[in-house]
Amino acid sequence: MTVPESKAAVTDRGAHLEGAKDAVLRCDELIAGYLPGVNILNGSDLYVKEGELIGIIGPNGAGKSTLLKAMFGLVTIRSGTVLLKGEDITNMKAHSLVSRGVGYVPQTNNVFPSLTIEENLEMGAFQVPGKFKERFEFVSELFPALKERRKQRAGSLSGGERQMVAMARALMTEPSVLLLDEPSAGLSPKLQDLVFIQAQQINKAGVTVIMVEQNARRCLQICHRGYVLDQGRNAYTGTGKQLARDPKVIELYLGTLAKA
Amino acid sequence: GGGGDTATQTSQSAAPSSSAPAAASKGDGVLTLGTLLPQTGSLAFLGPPEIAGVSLAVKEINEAGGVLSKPVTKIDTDSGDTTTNIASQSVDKLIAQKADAIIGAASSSVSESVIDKITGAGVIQFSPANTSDKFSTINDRGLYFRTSPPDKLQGRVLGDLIVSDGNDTVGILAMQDSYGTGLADQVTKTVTDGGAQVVERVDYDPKAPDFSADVAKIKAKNPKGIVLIGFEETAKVIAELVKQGLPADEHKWYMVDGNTSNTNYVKMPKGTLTGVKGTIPGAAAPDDFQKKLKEIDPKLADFSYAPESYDAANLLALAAESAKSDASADIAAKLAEVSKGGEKCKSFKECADLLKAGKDIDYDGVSGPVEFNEVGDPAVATIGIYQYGDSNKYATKALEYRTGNIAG
Amino acid sequence: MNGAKIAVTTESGQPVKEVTTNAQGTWDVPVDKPGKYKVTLDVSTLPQNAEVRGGNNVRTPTVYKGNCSSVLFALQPKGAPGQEQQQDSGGQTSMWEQAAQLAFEGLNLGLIIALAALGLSLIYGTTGLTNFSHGELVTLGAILAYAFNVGIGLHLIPAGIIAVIVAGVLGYLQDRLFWGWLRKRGTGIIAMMIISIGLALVLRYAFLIFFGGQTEAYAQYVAQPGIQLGPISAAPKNLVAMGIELAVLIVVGIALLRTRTGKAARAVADNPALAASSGINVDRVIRIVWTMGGAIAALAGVMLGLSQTLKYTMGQDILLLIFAGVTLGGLGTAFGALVGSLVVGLFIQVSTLWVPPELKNVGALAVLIIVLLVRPQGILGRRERIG
Amino acid sequence: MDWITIISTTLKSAVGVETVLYGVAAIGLNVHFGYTGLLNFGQAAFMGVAGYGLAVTVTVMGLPFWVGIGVGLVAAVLLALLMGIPTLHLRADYLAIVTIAGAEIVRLIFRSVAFKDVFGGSDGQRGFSNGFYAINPFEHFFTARQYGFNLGPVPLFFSPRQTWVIFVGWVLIALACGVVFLLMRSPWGRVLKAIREDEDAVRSLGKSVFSYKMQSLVLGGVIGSLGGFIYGLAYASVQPDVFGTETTFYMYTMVILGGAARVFGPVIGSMLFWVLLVLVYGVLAEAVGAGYITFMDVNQVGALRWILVGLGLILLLIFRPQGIFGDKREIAIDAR
Amino acid sequence: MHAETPAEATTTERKTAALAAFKDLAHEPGVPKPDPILVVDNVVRRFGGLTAVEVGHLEIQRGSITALIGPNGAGKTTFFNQLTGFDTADSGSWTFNGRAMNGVPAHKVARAGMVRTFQLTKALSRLTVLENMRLGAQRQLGESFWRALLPFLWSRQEVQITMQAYDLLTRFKLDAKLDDFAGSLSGGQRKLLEMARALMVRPELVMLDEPMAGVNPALTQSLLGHVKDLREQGMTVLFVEHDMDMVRDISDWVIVMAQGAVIAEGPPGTIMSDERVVDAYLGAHHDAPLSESDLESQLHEAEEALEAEIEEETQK
Ligand SMILES: Nc1ncnc2c1ncn2[C@@H]1O[C@H](COP(=O)(O)OP(=O)(O)OP(=O)(O)O)[C@@H](O)[C@H]1O
Ligand SMILES: Nc1ncnc2c1ncn2[C@@H]1O[C@H](COP(=O)(O)OP(=O)(O)OP(=O)(O)O)[C@@H](O)[C@H]1O
Ligand SMILES: [Mg+2]
Ligand SMILES: [Mg+2]
Repeated sequence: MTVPESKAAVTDRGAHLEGAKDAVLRCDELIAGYLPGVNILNGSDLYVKEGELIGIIGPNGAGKSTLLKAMFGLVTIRSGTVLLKGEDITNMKAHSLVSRGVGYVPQTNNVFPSLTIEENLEMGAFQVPGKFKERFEFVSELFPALKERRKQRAGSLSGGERQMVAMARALMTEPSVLLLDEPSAGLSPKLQDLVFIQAQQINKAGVTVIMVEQNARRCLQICHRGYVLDQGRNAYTGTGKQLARDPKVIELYLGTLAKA
Repeated sequence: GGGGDTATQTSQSAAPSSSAPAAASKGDGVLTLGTLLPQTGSLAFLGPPEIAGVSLAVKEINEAGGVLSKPVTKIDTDSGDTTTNIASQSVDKLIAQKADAIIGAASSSVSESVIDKITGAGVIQFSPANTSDKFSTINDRGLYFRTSPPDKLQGRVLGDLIVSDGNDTVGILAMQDSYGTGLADQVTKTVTDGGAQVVERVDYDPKAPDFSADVAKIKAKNPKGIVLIGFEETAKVIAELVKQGLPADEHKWYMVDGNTSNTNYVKMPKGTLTGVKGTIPGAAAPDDFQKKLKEIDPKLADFSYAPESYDAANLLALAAESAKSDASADIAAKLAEVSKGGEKCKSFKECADLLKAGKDIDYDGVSGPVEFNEVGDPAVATIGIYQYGDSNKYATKALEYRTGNIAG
Repeated sequence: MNGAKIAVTTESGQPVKEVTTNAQGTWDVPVDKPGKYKVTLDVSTLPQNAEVRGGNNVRTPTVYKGNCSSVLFALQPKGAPGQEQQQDSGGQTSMWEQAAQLAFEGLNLGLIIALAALGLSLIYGTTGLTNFSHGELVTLGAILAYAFNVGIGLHLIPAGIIAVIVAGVLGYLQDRLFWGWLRKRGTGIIAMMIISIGLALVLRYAFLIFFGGQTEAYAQYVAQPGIQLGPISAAPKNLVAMGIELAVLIVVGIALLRTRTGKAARAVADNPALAASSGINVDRVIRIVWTMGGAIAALAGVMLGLSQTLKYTMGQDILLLIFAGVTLGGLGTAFGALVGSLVVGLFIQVSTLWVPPELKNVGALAVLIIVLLVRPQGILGRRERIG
Repeated sequence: MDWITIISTTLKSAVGVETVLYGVAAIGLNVHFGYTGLLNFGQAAFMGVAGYGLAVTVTVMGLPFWVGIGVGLVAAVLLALLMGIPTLHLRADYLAIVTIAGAEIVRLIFRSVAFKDVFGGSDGQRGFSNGFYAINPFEHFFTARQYGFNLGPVPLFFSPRQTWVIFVGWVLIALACGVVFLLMRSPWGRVLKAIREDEDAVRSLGKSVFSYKMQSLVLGGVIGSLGGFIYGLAYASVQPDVFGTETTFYMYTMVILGGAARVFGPVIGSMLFWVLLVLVYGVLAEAVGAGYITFMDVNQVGALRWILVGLGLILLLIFRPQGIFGDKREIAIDAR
Repeated sequence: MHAETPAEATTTERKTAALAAFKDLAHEPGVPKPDPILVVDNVVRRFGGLTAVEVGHLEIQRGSITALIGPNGAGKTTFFNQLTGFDTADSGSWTFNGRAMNGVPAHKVARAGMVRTFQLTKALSRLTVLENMRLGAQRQLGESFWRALLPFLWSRQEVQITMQAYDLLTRFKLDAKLDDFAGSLSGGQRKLLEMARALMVRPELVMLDEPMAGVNPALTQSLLGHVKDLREQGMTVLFVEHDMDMVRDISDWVIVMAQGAVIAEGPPGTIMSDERVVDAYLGAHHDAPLSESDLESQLHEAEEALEAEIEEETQK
């Protein structure tokens, strides 16, 4: 097989340092893990500029979710730094990040099962209770199913419905940086579209978005830049387009199914 | 001692059958008393007076020159209660430290759980508080004794008192353990024989958070006389009786040695206990003795079983003195002898002097005349009947004393 | 009763003596030997209008050496209604009155359990900790109030209030210094459960050292006489206490459901990581819960001490009932704890209509088992969805 | 201070009767809780019915010792079925309260006045151990008056009766550990462990969760009942309050101290627990007795012992939350 | 492309057989199949006022791969729960292989050969990945209490099971995680384990609830080959999935659910152009597979937007 020209770059620190100069959020050489002695992240670098939409893709178990959790203070960082608008937020508690305008949608366990949908969303607006009404109207427009069921306990919702609640919960605060961990998983195609469009629109409205996706092709379609993570390290970086066309990336991470 | 064998017999038979650590049966010249009393657990409130009783006795003994011319040593251990199972460990410790006799335990069930171990090691077990009738028949190699209040006699005296006060209907609230049920059985029998009727008997769990249902059962039968058998939880029962409208001025209350207290009810409104009668074993008003105990342990508030513990230590010391040996078997053989049949004496010093003079003695203790029968139980006792006044304290002068053979 | 003839014989029928009662209706027979005797009242010598209650005019007392033995013939007016009705008249209570009284007592006990259970449920809910030292927090409240009341001499009401506040502060400190630190270290909940057993031991025996093993009562409201309310006799202190308990329970319950902090507490209970992601300060919420839990447990202790007495094991003794209440109502729901505890309290008391009081907990526990068989998720609990 | 006694009693307690009887019952609990995830808070009741089964058969019915053992075992199995059939469908935390309740009911019935003729009320029953000591080889076969050795100046001796109980106890522990070891590395044990993690997943793979839980409950109950026998035989008596919830709590402590779901965890846990208990008390009591500690009197020593034991437990679990044998990785997974 | 498995080439007979079976069927809900393995009648499940499932008649063809699609909350998972005994239906009956299965407890359903996976994964956290897999095997001798005590009775079977597990794990790219606790797997890895474990049962009918949600596309692709392989081995596959590429690629027949009821059935091509399905489910963008040019233009848009923004920024 002949390899066509590849524009996606294998990660190189120089480029990272260059690009990260005026980043809103940047991670440098993060090392983190769950079990003592086992590092899941082995020095990942990442930066995102104001108003950018970043996609992170990679195989299962690569550490994508761990990277987001580490940035968000849910996994202890063993070494490396995270800077938010120049402020060192390494290992800062999640709730203080929320007050600094960071929002996060986890991949699993992303709703409060014993709270009703409405209460779930209320928790989303915990730090800005005054805005609850307004934001609630906003997310109910996105996901009309939620408004109908506002009194239903989230624990009894279907997988997709939970995903909607999770997404809506994060949108309650109008964050300036939004971390999304597989927001489209489990959603019907129609809603997947909606999620991607929404992510794009939120982004257009000035929110910086970092999105982990297994729906990699679509993610790369809409993102400005993408990272491919493998075994806790950045394997490739580049613009979405570069990555989506890179044969190596295609073979290892994207598959050919959708094109077939 | 039980199983029908006398103490003397056992002193010979004990040695071969039990292969205890050698030291315990040989004697080392120093009388070592171990206590196995509740420092913790559900009977923890009984521990301090009992321990103080033993301490007082040991102090007096040593002031009087000790036993076999050596001071008596005392080792205190915790018996806990049955839920914690630590008594057995304490016994191990005492045996390892060559105790000649172990004073304890307070609870019949704890005693049951360790009697095999103690007597199996050839050591005397001497309980100041066990009332379960099982110990009379238990196979104890002749090494088990007790000075505990004789509930048969007390029950009889109390029952008779109730009948002669003209209570034709009687309700009994008894704590549910061998002390409570034993006394309640005896009271029931005497009262029924005397022609009155026990209309309700409630055995309650002393650990229960409240006793309202128990009292409600009594209330439903509205008896003239109410017998309260138990320990300090009686305060709760009394509060409940007052609350549910069964006060002492309308119903006659009777109490027993476990709960006839001068400290437990003082916070109640004046007159709550006016006229209430209680029975306490022992021929003397407990005042003086209590004062001496307070010198040992100023924090003492309750004095249950202190006299019995005190007597137990004294008797053991006297028996050792009389046997001229501190070996468990020798002491056991003499215990019955020093308790009866001879010149009466009331304190260790007095008795020891008599012994030195070569006289036969009969120790009469604070808890009563204590005369051991062949199974190591007290055979004779004196019961004093006391009455409460307006201040919720009983007059230290008894209304009357009744002395009798426990067996009848 | 003057002039009634009484014959005393030995057990085998040998006559000993016959006597006639004196003006007070008493008599005396000296006997020379201990043993069983037979005492017969000659019914024909009784006044016209009297008879022996129960009809039996023979008594067989046993006389022991050196003791006298009393015999009693209770008389009643002749032609008085039979034995059965006798029982009902004369101040005795009917089954229904008894049931009403017991139900009242059940509520009284149930509300105290509910208070303690609420604290336990809150802490379990937010931290997942099965806190076996909760009983000791109840005792702590009671003993603190005792210290202020008897030790310092304050009236019980201010003493109780101060005790609750102090216990709240101690609850806060407990989390701040101990449990929070453990959570930060990543100690698992099973390990924490055992740690709570250890803590229970430490606290309980510290109480034993400082408070002693005996039972005590507060300086006020001891043995307060009851007032009659219909079929129920209740001490005024019980009524006031029940009012306070109910008010606290309802206020806290509603606060949990309605207030922001309450909802946050439930959110933390569900998923602490997600709660943090939503901007909730998880540690702060847990600390509030511990403060509340400690204070409410202390209140339960004060109320228990007021209604009963104080002892260093008082909390431990009701711990099982607290757990029963919490589970019966449905784990982690505040109102569940209330309902469950009331059911437990009621059944403990009311079941004594049928079972002996020594087994009253058996009745309540059996009900608990039966309820859980019918509703495995507890009375107010909800089933989780599968899949 | 009498260090020799302290060391001797402590060392003896490490292998003594209490260690054995709690250890074996804790092995049973480990089957329930450690391996199957059944929060059984009624393990003491299994000991109780076994002890009482033996006691009542021998003393009340006058049947031979071995029949008593049989009755005790059957009683334990029956209790397992009785507790299990209704409760094994419940969620774990509910199972806990139901087993506590069941065990309390059993205990309260044992100690009730109503059944005093059968169970002996609060003092329990005694006089059923003769059959056991009649076959004591240490008394009848060998002639030594005590068994053990001197460790330097420290004597470590047991009487023939104790030796017999301890010997039988450790044989039973070895057997129980052997059975658990074999079972837990078999597919049968795998199903139990899977049930601990997620019942629904196990169901979806075609295993009858109820049946396995029941087997586990019976097995652990029967092993627990051995502890009841040892108790009854060692003390030649049974008392109802021994078989209370507290006993179960201590067994949990042992299981977790040693490491849950580890074959030897409960045994080591039990040793540790009793050594802690005895050592602390020995040192304290001697220190107070010898006047080294003056700020407290003898009445408080018992209490202080428990305080220190409690502290010991706390510290052990803080610094080794997985227990002695436990796997740190497992703990990391279920930490919230 | 090269990624297609060799199985495709050699064993297409089953596929053709399945396709043949579906060829002449009417494209309407509840249509009878020539050789149904599962027949469902009038299954209803309500939660309070909400009717989550109300399926009139439905048949699943033996030896086929059938997809079950529908909007979120349509009742697909609930439907699975009813069929597999994890929840009790309010009414209805269904037969599996001619055997009535309503009221049968979950483990018996699985033993009868009908195995399901869970949408929200149920990893047995403190068991290793390998143990998770071994657990799935059926008729294990060592699962009986008494035989478990005698290892020689079951150790050989254990070896076989382990081989089988290795095999599957390698395919599912979990072989490196063999001895790790399942609780430490990532979200996607759990999905994979869930499916692999179900396959250990060697069921006749395997019901997968969103098996590929969260799984890396490259891996999905290689797993699809495996799913097709299952059909070749004679298994029937019923799966719920929102990934239309996958549905299109492997399913022989598609069933559409909405608001608890089956609203359409048919071959993938037809169904995906069905107007109602597009309306309720697929949405506008999904009417056709993304072509190279589509991709191109979308990327273009994105790039332009980005450039515009950067420009904006620089202007500021
Ligand atoms: N236990 C329950 N209580 C109340 N409502 C429930 C319960 N379980 C499911 N539901 C509701 O039933 C509907 C069907 O749920 P189900 O999980 O079957 O949907 P689904 O088709 O699997 O959706 P998804 O594609 O999002 O997984 C949903 O609206 C859900 O909210
Ligand atoms: N709680 C945990 N404890 C221990 N290890 C974990 C934990 N969570 C994840 N891991 C390990 O960390 C690695 C990375 O996990 P992570 O969830 O970050 O992967 P991911 O890239 O998000 O994968 P996916 O696409 O499947 O979600 C995995 O190998 C997993 O085994
Ligand atoms: Mg992930
Ligand atoms: Mg679903």
